[in-house]
Amino acid sequence: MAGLFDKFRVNRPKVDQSRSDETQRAELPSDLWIKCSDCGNAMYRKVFLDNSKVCDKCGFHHKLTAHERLELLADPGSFEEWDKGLFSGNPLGIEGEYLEKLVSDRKKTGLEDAVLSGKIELTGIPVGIAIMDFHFRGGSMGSVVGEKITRMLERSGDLRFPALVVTSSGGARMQEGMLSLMQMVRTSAAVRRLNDLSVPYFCLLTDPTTAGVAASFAALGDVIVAEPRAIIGFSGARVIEQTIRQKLPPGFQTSEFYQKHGFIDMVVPRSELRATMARLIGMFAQPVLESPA
Amino acid sequence: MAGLFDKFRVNRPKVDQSRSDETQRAELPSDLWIKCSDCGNAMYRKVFLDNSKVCDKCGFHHKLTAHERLELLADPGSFEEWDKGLFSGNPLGIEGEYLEKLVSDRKKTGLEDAVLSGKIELTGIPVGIAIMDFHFRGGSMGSVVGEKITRMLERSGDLRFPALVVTSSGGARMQEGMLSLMQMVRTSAAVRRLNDLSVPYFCLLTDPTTAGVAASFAALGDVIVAEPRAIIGFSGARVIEQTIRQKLPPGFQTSEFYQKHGFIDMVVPRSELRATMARLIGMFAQPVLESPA
Amino acid sequence: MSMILEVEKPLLELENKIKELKEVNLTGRVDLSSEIRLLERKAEQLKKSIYENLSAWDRVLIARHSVRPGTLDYIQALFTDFLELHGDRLYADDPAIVGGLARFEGRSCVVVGHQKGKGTKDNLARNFGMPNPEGFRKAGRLMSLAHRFRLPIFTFIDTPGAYPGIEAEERGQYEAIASNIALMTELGSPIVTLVIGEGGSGGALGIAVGDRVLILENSVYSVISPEGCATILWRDASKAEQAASWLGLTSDKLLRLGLVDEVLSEPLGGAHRETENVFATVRGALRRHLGELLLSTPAELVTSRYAKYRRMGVVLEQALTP
Amino acid sequence: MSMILEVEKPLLELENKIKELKEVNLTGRVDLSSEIRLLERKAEQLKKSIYENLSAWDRVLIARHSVRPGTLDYIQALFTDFLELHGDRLYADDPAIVGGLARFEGRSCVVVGHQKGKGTKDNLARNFGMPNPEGFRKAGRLMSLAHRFRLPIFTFIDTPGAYPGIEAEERGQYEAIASNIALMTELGSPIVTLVIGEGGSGGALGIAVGDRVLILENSVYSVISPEGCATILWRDASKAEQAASWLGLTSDKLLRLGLVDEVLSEPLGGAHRETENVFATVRGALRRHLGELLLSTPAELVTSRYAKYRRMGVVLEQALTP
Ligand SMILES: [Zn+2]
Ligand SMILES: [Zn+2]
Repeated sequence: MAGLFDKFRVNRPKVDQSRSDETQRAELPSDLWIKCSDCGNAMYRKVFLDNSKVCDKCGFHHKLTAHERLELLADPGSFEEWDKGLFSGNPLGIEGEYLEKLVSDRKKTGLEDAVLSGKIELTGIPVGIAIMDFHFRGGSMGSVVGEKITRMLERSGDLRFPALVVTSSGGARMQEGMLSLMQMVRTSAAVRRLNDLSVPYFCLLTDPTTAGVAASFAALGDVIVAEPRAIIGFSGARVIEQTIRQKLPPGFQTSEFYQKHGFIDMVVPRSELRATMARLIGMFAQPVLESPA
Repeated sequence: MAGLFDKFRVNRPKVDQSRSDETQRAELPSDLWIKCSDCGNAMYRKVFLDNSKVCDKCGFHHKLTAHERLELLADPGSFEEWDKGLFSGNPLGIEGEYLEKLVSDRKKTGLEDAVLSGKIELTGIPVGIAIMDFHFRGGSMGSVVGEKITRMLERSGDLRFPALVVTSSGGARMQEGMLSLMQMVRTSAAVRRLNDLSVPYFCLLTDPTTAGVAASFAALGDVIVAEPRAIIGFSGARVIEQTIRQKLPPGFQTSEFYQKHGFIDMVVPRSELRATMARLIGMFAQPVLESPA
Repeated sequence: MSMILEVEKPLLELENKIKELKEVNLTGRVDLSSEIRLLERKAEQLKKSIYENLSAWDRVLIARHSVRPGTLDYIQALFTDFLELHGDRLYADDPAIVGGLARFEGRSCVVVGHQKGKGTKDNLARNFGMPNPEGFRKAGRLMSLAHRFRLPIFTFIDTPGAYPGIEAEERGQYEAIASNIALMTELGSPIVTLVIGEGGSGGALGIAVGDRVLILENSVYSVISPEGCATILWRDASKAEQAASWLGLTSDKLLRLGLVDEVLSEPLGGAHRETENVFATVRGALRRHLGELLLSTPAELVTSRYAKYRRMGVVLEQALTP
Repeated sequence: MSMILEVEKPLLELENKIKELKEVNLTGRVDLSSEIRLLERKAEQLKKSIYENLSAWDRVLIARHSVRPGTLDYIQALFTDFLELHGDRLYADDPAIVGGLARFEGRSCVVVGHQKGKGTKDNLARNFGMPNPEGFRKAGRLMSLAHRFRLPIFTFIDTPGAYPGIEAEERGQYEAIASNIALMTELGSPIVTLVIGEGGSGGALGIAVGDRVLILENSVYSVISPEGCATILWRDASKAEQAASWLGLTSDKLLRLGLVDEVLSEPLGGAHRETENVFATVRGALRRHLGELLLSTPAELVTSRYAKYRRMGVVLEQALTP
């Protein structure tokens, strides 16, 4: 759920729970230095960025912005944005900070809402893509996120492009109430429509992917890839701990945990991600394009 | 596997493991008295038979012959036998007692092999049925059993009759080697063909249903019913005990165990079996007959 | 949970007083008939004013009321020949979701619903109506069965949510919910869903993707529990009452946003007060909606279900200004 | 298991003697060249006579040989771009069955096979190649993926059997095998199966329902392990050797009964002796069979697969007399 930025961090002992934003957590006052939120390692900012925000000590994969992710994955210059100009409403008439936070997150991220969608090419293969950005309201899924992901999946089906969603989200956007929950249905229905068209659908799960996003399109990929040590799951660690009144085991709800438990096909470090995704998607490109169902 | 009549009894403490035939086990020298193989309770034969071979003390459901099962389930006089006159060969050229045992089991059971198949009516609804008989070579599945079950399923599909298999078997008939294993494929393929025709397929699992029979058509019913305390499973209790070198928990591999573990829809006592099966199959009769796929 | 809600207390006190007066009256020593009539009229007014002005939080409490009819009550009242089917054919049978074959007005169908327990022991057995992954997978299996044999599906929603436990997470709670939601968008069977009590987030939605989604007047359906919401927003679970009004979880608000298709009225005091009335209302509604859905082919149902959910979203072409 | 089979011992002794003589010869003090030539000829004959007259039990031992190439060896040798995919999306990832996407001669496909361990630690991790239910369910998931995208499927068989454990039974070992067998009869993908080592009963068959089932000369495929058969028939596991000949588990017998489509010859001494030769043979066979299957539509494949297995049975119209 939105606002819960630290909810999925409970079983990472070294995280400072009082701070609620990854980017803030990863920054020291100095512009030159970055501190790893997972192990506390201090790195030169340049080294950190050159390393695609992977800690050079503990290997923790820090959150990327949607544009950084795009740069990491797409053939240079291949991105065409789809469905610009869609904005969240306030269907419950919520008072308070919500609308201001939308404005400030827009400014902070350069995004209109928590997802960026469009077409990329991956070693020349056209791919429909939606990238969630945790820096915008914790990647929470309201109507706009649902709409843009659904449209991307629909358009990929029409164009016979393989589709890829890169997830990073705490779940539903509470401020849209039940409308937000219903985005799980729309997006899942759109995945099934892609399946019916025999157009391949891939998920790349990054930290965190939980609650309503995990429990809809993020779980439905033909192949599901995750970044190392991403937190994945339905219920938040804190809620589980309160329910069962005991500490969670180390490594609970990580990518590696879910690979062992059968839900993740591959855990791929960021350094190999582009090559692996290209190889994976390429595996489906040929037969699908030659013989659509 | 054939010959293993006592293999599935290991976790029933009171069974005399040295005797290998249920009917023998349930009989005392006197024609008047029957001793329950499970609890040792002695009953008048007449009471036992009137009670459909259910122990009036512990409720254990003793094995029925195929003809007794028919009488229990079918509308009187409604049975028409299918595919008579099919006999087991000796494809591996086995020497020894096997062929003699086939002859004596034929005499003992009045069956040609370990399954009886045909059409019955169940409160007027025509149903394709195959009933396995454990008294014939432990209900083991050789080519004839596979052939008759496959033909029954195929014919039920052609006639749009709901199909029911009543299982009782230790698994494959070892004496037919790999031919025997392949019966798992034929029968399973025939079930899937029924599924494709939207003709409902039901399993009634009785004691025991294990190994290759459990792991093929017995597991594939649209609805799966079991008699109480029937032994069900893939590996025999003795093999498991030898592998893990510990005793099995009580109730392991029973109908109730598998209902709890999600594999059995209903555990139905013999006294309610006919009414329940009629109600169940009736549930599918109408829409299927009105609107075949 | 107590069977008397806070909001009902003045009414119950008044009703007790009337009862006392009537007993005194019976002794014949004084004639209190007119006083009694007055108080009875007052009680009637109080009842109306209480139940017609329920807050969102009152509704949450009514929706969770321990004697509010549950799935098995509706099955028993409205269906015949119920055959409960068990298990997901993968790991376990989950008692927090019940399901099976039954007949509705003579027609075979599949019924699935969350089931809370009656009493402590049953509640433990049924995990307070909170499904594990097996519950969703069982529901999915039964609904697939319905699809293959073109049986209508009824689902009844009444859960605090999917169970937040270690093992539930290990066995893929999120995957089980996702797969079931996706499955329901594909089924060729008509699906009528009724929220009978508490519709708790993904755990509810996992079996609630209906062609028609109905809700009882005092039921609630929410993206997150009011307690959970209050914890997140204000770090204070005791502000659940405030969160309840914030979340838009009542039947009227859901109807206004187009998230449910019809609100079924309840007797004053809630569905547990006059259950026969409630059953009659529900029967009529199920009959009417099913009758309409049966006019469509399976392919038409899938198409119009897609369109129904496709519309659910509020998207603007300009950013709101705070 | 020792890497030297009983049957090989005389040959190895002879080979050692030749080696000794050669060393003596190198000293130059006596000329043993003609003796060495003679012995070498004798060794060649012995090798032939040993490996051309292997008993069923010898073949069981060769099939189980610890350095015999396993599934991952074939994947590495014959496929490119292998991407191992994990998990059944239900409960776990089973390392006793490996699978994933790969390219065979440039064409995308799905590969699935049993994998025994190399060495004790790996063998424990891979449970000696004995799958739990999750292994079959993972295989089923990957094969369904192949079906949906019309990718060919290759399966490699090498298992003592499905794991006989308490938890495997609890999680429905029998159901997992049954569902996978049934699934494989429905797939629109061409399926080529190769028995590379030990084909142990239902645990093998669970991923072995191919359009073409090939077997390496010294592989075995059996309804029950020889040890298990001996225990049942004679209550004596040590009579496994006798049971092996009784069960008809060798490649020649399977071919004669029409249960496999082709026997691929191995170098003298078994597949582990000259692996490059074996890989070349297998590559050629896979290419040939896949090429033929690619001429059929998915519907034709399903129909002819049904017909193929439909024929597997020996049924008489008269009872045999003992
Ligand atoms: Zn670090
Ligand atoms: Zn008894």
